[in-house]
Amino acid sequence: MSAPALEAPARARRRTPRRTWIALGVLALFVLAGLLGPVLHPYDAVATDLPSRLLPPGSRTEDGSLAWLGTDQLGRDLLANVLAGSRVSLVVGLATVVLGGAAGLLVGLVSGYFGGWPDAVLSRIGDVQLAFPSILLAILLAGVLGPSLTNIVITLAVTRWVIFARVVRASALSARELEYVNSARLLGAGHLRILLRHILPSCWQPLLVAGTVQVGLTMVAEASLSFLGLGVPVDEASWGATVSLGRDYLGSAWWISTVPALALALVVLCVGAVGDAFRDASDPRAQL
Amino acid sequence: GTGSGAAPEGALRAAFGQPVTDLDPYKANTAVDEATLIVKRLVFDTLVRREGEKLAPGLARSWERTSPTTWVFHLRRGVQFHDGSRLTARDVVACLKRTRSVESAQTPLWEPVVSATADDAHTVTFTTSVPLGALPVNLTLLFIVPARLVADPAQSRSPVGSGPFRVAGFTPSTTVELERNDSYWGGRARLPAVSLPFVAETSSAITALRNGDLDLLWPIPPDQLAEVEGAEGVRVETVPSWTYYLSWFNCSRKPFGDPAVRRAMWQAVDIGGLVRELFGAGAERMTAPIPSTVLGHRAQHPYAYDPAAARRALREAGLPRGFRTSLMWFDATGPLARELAQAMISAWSEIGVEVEPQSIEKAQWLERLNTLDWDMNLQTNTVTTGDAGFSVGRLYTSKANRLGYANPALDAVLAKADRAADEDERSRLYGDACKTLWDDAVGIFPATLVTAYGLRRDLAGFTPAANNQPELADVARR
Amino acid sequence: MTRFLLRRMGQALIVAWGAISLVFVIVRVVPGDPAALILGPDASPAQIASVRADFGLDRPLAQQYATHLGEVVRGDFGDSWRLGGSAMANTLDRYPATLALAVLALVLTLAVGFPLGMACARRAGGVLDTCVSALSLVGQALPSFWVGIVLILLFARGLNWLPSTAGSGPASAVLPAVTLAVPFVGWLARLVRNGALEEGGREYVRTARAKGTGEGVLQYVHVGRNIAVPVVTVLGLLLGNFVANAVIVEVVFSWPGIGSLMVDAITNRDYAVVEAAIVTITVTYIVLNLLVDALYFALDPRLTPENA
Amino acid sequence: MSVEARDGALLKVEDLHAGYVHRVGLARHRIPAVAGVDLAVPAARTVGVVGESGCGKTTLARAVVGLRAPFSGRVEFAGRDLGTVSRRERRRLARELQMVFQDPFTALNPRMTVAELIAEGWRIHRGTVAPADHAAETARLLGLVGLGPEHAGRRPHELSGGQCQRVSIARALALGPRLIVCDEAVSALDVSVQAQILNLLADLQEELGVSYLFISHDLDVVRHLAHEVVVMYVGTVVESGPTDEVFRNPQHPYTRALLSAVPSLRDRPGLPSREIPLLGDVPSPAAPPSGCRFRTRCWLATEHCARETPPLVPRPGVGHPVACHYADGAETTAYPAGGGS
Amino acid sequence: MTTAHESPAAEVRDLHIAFGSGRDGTDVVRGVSLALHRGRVLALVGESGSGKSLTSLAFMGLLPAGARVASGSVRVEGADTGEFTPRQWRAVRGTRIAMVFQDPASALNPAFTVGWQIAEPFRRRLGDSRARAREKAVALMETVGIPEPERRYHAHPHEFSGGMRQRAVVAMALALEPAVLLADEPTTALDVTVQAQILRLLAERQRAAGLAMLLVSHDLGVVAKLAQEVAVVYAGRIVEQGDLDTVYAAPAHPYTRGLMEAVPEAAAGEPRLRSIAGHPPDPGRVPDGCAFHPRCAFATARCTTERPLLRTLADGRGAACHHAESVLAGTAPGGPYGGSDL
Ligand SMILES: Nc1ncnc2c1ncn2[C@@H]1O[C@H](COP(=O)(O)OP(=O)(O)OP(=O)(O)O)[C@@H](O)[C@H]1O
Ligand SMILES: Nc1ncnc2c1ncn2[C@@H]1O[C@H](COP(=O)(O)OP(=O)(O)OP(=O)(O)O)[C@@H](O)[C@H]1O
Ligand SMILES: [Mg+2]
Ligand SMILES: [Mg+2]
Repeated sequence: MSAPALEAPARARRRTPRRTWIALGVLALFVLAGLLGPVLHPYDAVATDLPSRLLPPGSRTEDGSLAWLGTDQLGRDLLANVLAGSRVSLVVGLATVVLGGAAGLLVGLVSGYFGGWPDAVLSRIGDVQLAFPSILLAILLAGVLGPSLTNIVITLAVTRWVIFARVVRASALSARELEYVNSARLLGAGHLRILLRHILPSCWQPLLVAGTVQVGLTMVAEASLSFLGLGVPVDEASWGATVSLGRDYLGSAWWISTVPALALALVVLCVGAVGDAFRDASDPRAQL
Repeated sequence: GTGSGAAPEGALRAAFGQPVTDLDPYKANTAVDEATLIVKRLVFDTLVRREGEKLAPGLARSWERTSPTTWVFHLRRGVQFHDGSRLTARDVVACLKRTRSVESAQTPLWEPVVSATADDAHTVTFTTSVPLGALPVNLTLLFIVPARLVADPAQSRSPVGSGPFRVAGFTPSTTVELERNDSYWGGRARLPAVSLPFVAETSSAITALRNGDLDLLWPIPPDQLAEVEGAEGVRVETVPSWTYYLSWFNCSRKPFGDPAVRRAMWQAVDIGGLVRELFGAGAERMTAPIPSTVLGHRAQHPYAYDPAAARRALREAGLPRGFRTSLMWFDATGPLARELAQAMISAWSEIGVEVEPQSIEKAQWLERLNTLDWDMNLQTNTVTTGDAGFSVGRLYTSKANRLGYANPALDAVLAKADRAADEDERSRLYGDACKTLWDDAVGIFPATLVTAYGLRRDLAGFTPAANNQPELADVARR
Repeated sequence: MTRFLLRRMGQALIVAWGAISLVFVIVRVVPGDPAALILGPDASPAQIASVRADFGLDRPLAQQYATHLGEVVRGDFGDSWRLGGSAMANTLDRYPATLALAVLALVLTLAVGFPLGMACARRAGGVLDTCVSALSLVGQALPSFWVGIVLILLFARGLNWLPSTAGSGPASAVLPAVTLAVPFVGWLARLVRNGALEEGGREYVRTARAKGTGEGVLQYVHVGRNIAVPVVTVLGLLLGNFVANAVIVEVVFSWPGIGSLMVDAITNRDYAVVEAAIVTITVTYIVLNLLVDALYFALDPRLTPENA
Repeated sequence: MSVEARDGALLKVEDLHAGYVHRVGLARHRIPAVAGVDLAVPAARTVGVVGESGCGKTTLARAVVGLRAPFSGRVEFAGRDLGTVSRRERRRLARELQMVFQDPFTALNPRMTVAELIAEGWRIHRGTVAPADHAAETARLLGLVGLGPEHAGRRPHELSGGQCQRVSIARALALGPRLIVCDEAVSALDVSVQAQILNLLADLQEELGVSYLFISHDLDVVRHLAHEVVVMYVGTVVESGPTDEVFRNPQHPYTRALLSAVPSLRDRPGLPSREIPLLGDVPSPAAPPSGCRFRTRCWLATEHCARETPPLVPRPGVGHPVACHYADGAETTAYPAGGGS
Repeated sequence: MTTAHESPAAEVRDLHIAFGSGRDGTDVVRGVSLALHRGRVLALVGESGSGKSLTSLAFMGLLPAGARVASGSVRVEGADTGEFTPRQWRAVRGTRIAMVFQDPASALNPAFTVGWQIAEPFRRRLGDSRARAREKAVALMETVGIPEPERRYHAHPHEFSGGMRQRAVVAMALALEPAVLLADEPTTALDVTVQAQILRLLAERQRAAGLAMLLVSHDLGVVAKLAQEVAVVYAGRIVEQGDLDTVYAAPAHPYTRGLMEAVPEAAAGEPRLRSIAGHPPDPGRVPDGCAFHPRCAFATARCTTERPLLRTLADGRGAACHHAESVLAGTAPGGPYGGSDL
C-alpha cells in the first residue's frame, strides 16, 4: 500500500479586513462608554437643571461646567445622557437578540431537524407572527406588560424570535440532509448527539449573522417604541428615547435628537460591518 | 374620501392639537374634545352663546327664569337648518332628551334638568329638580339639530346643523372640510370654506404654518415658539387659557392623608422658578386651584419654596427619611407635561422623597384615575365653561371622590354655590372653596397655560378663546 | 399548481385565524377600558358598566370570542365607538391611502435599488459598492420618524419644495414614501448585488459570454431574469411590510392611512377598529404572499408545485 | 445464484421497493426509485451494482443501511430482518453495517478532527473501545488505511480528497463492520487516487474479511473489484451474476449496450465503433413503461415485452439470472477490453 | 509532434496563468504551449486541478475573476489577443472560437427556453429577424440530433435530459460556425451511453466542419475516441505531448505511465491496480525541480533541483523528463514500478 507522503496544504486563512477591526474598535469604545460613562460622566435621569435648558453644544451650564454636546429640554447634559443611553440601548439590543435568538434557536432546531407536525405547528405560529404587523404587536405587548426595561426586551424579543427560528430552521433543514449527518446516523448516533454535535454547529454562523443584523434593528425598534410612547421608563435614558423625545426640537435644538441618532447609526453600521465579517464565511442571505 | 386637496381657493386651513373623530353632537366620547367642539360650533348652533366673558343669545333670542327651577327660552324665528328645514321648539326638546339619554362626560350637567317642553313653536320651558343657576352656561354645550335627526347615525359623518358652515367632507382623525352656509341666520361667514387637518407632529405643523400650508396653528408648544416667531408672514399671539396643570395627591393613601405632608411636598418645589424656566411666557403661576380668569377665582397666598421647612415638616409627620411614592401622568395631557413631572420629581428627591415617574398611556391613566389607583396624578384640566362650578364644583365633592378627599364643610359650600343663582354669591362661595382646597393642599396647582398660536398675517377677525375653542366664524382674509 | 395554491390558501386561512385570535386576546388583555375612555374621568361605575354592557364587554371572554369569530366570518367587526360607523368601513376608507403610499415607496425602492445593485455588482468591492453597503446599514439604523422629520425640515421647511403634511395633492406623498423607502433602498441594492454576483458566477453566464453576448445584455437579460424570483419575493414581502409598518411614517406625515388609524384606535381602545385594521393588514400580507407564490411559477420555469 | 448461496449471505435484499414521497395537499404520491430489487452479499465478498444515473443505486444503498425506510420488501443482515428489529438491536447492528459516501468532503463533519471523526463511533457505542485506548486505536486505524498519526489532528479541509476518503473508510472500520456499502466511493477521485483507494478496499477485504456492496456507474471499476455484479435499470435488476461471466457474456440487451458504450484506451478516431447505440431517453421511475422497463429503448422488444414483465431468473443456456424474455445465452457482443483474455 | 504546414487556428505560447496579483500571485498554469490545427483534435489530459480548464478558458479570454494571463501569448487565427479590447473579444467569441462546457445542466440559462438561447447569437450577432433566427435555430437543433426541434424549441432546459442539454450546448457553440471548438470535459457529467452519443456527435461535427478542436478530459478512454494528439499536464505544465498512438503505446513520462496504469481497464486480469503514490501538489507549493519527483519512482537527485524541459524525443513526441529514455526502455531503478512492463 502506498503511503501518501505529501503534506496536504492548509487552506489559506482569510484575513480579517481592516474595517472589521475598526468597527470592532468603535463598538468596544461604545461598550466601554456604556460601562465607564456612569463613573466618568454620571447621568442622573432624575436631576434636572431648568436654567440650563436647551443649550447648544459647547455651552457652559449654570453651574459653570462645559456641556460638550449641549443640554436637553430639562437642562441635563447630553453627553452624559448619550453615555447612559449607550448602556441601555446596547443592553436592550443584546438582551433582545439573546432572548429572541435562544427561543428561535430552540424552535428552529426542533422544527428543522424533526420536521413533520412539530414543524408544521411551529411554522404556522411563525407565519401568524410574521403576518401580524410587528410594530403593532410591540405596541400591544408593551401596553400589556407596562413600561420597564425587561418588558421592552420581552416585547422586542417576541417580535423577533421568528426571524431567528427561520434562519436556524433553514440551516438545520439543510444540515439534516448533509452526508456527514447521515454518516453519524449510520454510526448509531441518537437525536441529541446529532443535534448538538452535527446540526447545531452549522446553525451558529447564520444565527450570528442574523443576530448582528438584529442587534441594530432592535435598537431602532426600541426608538420606534419610544416614538409611540411605549419606550423605556422615564427614569432610564436610551438613545431611542432621547431621539424620540428630542424630535420636536429638531428645528430649534437639533442636537438633542441628532446626537443619539448618529450614535445609533454608527453602532448599527459597526455591528453591520462585524456581521458582514461573519457572513463572509458563507452564503449571504439578507433579511427583512 | 380623504378630502385631500379639496379645500377651495381662499379656504381657511387651521390645525388644532387634537384629531376630530366624530361630529355627532351627542356622541359621548367627543363631548369634551376641544378640536371636535370647535368644528361643532361652526356647524351647529346652541341656544346660548358665549361671547368673551358674557353669555349672548344664540338660537334663543332671550330667556328668563320664571321660578328658581323654571327657565323659559324664546327661540329666534326663521332659522333654517342645512337641510332646509326650519327650527322649532320641538327640535330643542328632542335635543335635550337625546343628550340626557346618552351617557357622557356631560351627563352630570344635565341630571338636574327634569324636562323641557315646547310651549309653542318658538318657546321652550326647562324645569329643573333643584335650582340650577348654571343652566344658561350649560346650554352653551347643547347643540341643536332637527328633531328627526337626533339619533341618526349619519350625523357622525355628515351632520345637519344650523351653523355658519356645513360639512363638505370628513375623514375621521384626519381632516374636516367645511363650506359656507350662505343662508346662515347670523349673516354669511366671510370665508368661503374652512379646512381643518389634523397634524400630529409638531415639526410638520410648524413647517406647514411657516410655508403657508396652514393659516392657523393652535396651540404652539412653548418650546417651539422660537421656530415660528419672526418667520415671514406669520404672527404669533397668546391668550390666557382656562387650562391649568394640577398635581393631585391621593388623600386616601399614606402618607398623603396628612395635610402637613401634602403641604411639605408643595414647599419642596420651586414652583415660581419652575414655571418661569420651563414654560417662559407659555404659562402663569397659579394662585388658586383654578385659573385666575375663571369665575369664582380668589387669589391665595402662594406656598413659598422652602425645602428645609419641607424636610422639617416631614420629620414632624414621622417621615424623617422621606418616603417612596409615584407620580402618574400621560404625556399628551399638556405641553411639557413630562418635563414638568421630571422637574417636580427632581425637586422632591432633594427632600428625600423618592418618586417613581409613571408615564403611561391615556387609557391606562384613565382607568387608574377612575379607580383611585395612584399616589400622585399630574394632568391638565380645562374649565370649559369658565365657571368654577365646572371644575371645583365637580371635582372636589366627597361624592365625586376623585382624589380620596372628603370634607363635609367643603361639600356644603359647593352645594350652596351650585344652587346660587346670583353670580356674586356663587363667586364668593367658590372663592371660599378655593381657599379650603389651597390650604388643605389637596394637590399642587402649578400653572395656568397661556395658549400661543400662530396665524398667517393675512388673517383677520380671529378671536382666541380661553377654553381652547376659538371661534372661526368671523375670520376673514385681508 | 392549483392544488399547490389551494394548500397555500388553506395555510393562509389558518394563519388568518391565528392572527384574528391573537389580536382578540391581546386587545382584551391590554389594560385600559374603552368605557372609561368614552365617558371620561367623570363617569360613575354604573355608567361605565352600562357602556360596557352596550359593547358586550361584560360577557365571558369565550362567548365574546365566539361571537367575534362569527362576525369576522361575515366581515363584520362591529362598530367603532370612536369614529362611528362600521369598523371595517372605517378601515377600508383608509386602506387606499396606505396602499398608495406603500406602492409608491415600493416603486421608489425598486427604481433606485435595482439599478444601484446592478451597478454595485459590476464593480464589486469598488467605491460605489462600499458606499452603498454602508448606506444600506445607515438607512436601516436611523429611526424612520427621525428621518421623516429631518426630511420635512430639509425639503419642506428649508427648501420649501414639498409639502410637509398630507392633503396637498400627490406631491404630499413624496416625502412619506421616501421615508418609508429609505431603509430598504440600500437593502434591496445589496440583495440585487449579491444575487447578481452569485448568478454572475454561474456557468450559464460563462456560456453566454462564450457566445459573445454583451455585458449589458448579460446583466439585465440573462442574470436579471434569474434574480427576478428572489427580487419578486422580497418585493412582495416589502409591500406587506410597507403596509404593516407605515404606522410611524403615517403619524409623522399625518397620512390618512390605516397605520395612523390603528395607533389611534389602540390608544383609544377602539377594539373593533384595531381588529379590523390588523386583520386587513394581515390579510394583505397573506394575499401578497400568495401572489408571490403564484408569480414564482410565472417567473421560474423550473418550479413545479413539488419543489416550490 | 443458488438458493444455498443466498441462505448463507451476510446481506439479503428481497423484493425491495423504496423511493420518495411527494405530498400534494393531503395526497401522498409515491415515486418508487427502487422497484423490487433482490440481491445477496456473501461474507467477505464484493457485490457491485452498476447502472446509469437515476436508476436507483443510491436509493438502494440508503434503504439497505436504513437511511431511508423502504416502502416494502425485506432487508436481512446477519440473519436479522432490519425492518423488524428493535431500536436497540438496530443500533447495535449499526456497528456491523457501515457506509462510505461518494463525496469525501461532505461526508466528514468539517468541524471535527480526524481523531474525533474516527472515535465518534466508540463514543456512541460505549464499551467498544475504552477511552484510554482511543488514541492508540485511532493510530492503528490510520495506519490501516495508509495515513500517518500526524493526520489525527487535522480537519477534513486540510486533507486531499483521497485522504478524506481514507478517513471515511477508517471511520467505517472503527466499529469492526462486516459489510460496508460504498456508494460511488471512488467516483469523485482522480484515476491515480482512485486506484489507491480501490487497492485499499481490496486489501482490507483480504485482511479483515469485510464484504462490500459496491455501487458505481464505472463499469471498469466494478469489474475490477467485484466478485458479483448486479445491473440495474430504472429501479429494477436486469441482470446479475459473477462479474466475469456477466462482463464476458452479457445477456440482457441493456447490459450489452452499456458495456459497449464504455470508452476504451484502444479506441481511435478512425476505427469503426463497436458501440450499440441506444435511442430515446431513460424513462422516469415515477412512470415506468409497462412490462419490461427497457423495452422502450430495446431493439429486440416485442408486444410480449410490453405485456409481461420478465422475471429475473437463470435462462436456458445462461449461467446467471437475466430479466429478459429473449436471453438465450448466445454470445453476441464481447466486452472489448477484457475480450482477449 | 504534428507537423502543420498551415498556421494554427489557435495557439497559446508559453502561457502562464496566475491567481492573485503581484508577488503573492500564484502561477497555476506555468508555461503551456499548444497549437490547434484545422481538422485536428488535440486532447489535454491531466488530473483535477492541473490547470486544464484555465488553459482552455484562456483561449476564450474568459478566465475567472482573479485569474490573469501573467505572461505568454494567446493567438486566435493569427491575431494576438493580448491587445484585445472587450469589444474585440466579443467579436471573436462564438464566430471564430467557441466552447462546450462540462456540465450541461448549469451551462444553460434555466430561465429561458432552449430555442431562445440557441437563437440568441443569430439575433444579437447577425441581426437576424426573430423568425429567421428561429428557423436557423431549429435547423441547428436538427443537425445536433435533437428530435422534434420545432416542439423542443419552446422547452426550458429542465425539461431536457442531460444528453439533450449537451446537444443544445453544442448547437449553441456551433451556431456562428467557428473555426475552433474547445470542449472542456464535455461528457464527464453524462452517463456512458449518453457519453457515447455526445462523443459521436462531436466527432461528426468536428469532421464535417473541419474544426480545430481542443478536447479537455481526464478520461483516457474518451480521449482515445476523438483525439489524434494528446498533451498531458501535471501541476500546470505539459509533461508529455505527442501523437496519441505513440503516447498510449508507450508513455515516456513516468506520470503519463502512472496514469495509464491506474486505469482499471489496463489492469484487466490483475488483482491489483497500479497507482501513483501521493497526490498532486497544491498550486502554491509546487516542488522544486521536476514537479513530479516526490511521486516518481525514477526520480534521482537531479530531478529535485533541475526542472526538465519539454524536449523532443526520437519518435517525435515531447516529454519533460530527465529519464524519458529509461522510462521508455523500462529500465528503472527499484520502487513501485521496478521491473514492470506494460
Ligand atoms: N429526494 C428525492 N426526491 C424525489 N425523487 C428523488 C429524490 N432523490 C432521487 N430521486 C429520484 O429517484 C431516482 C433514483 O435516484 P438515485 O439517486 O437512487 O439514483 P442513482 O442511481 O444513485 O443515480 P446517480 O448515478 O445519479 O447517483 C431518480 O429518478 C431520481 O430522480
Ligand atoms: N477561482 C479560483 N481561485 C483560486 N484558485 C483557482 C480558482 N479556480 C481554479 N483555481 C486553481 O487553479 C488550478 C487549476 O484549475 P483548473 O480549473 O484549470 O483545473 P482543471 O485541470 O480543469 O481541474 P478539474 O479536472 O478539476 O476541472 C487549481 O489548482 C485550482 O485550485
Ligand atoms: Mg447516486
Ligand atoms: Mg476543469
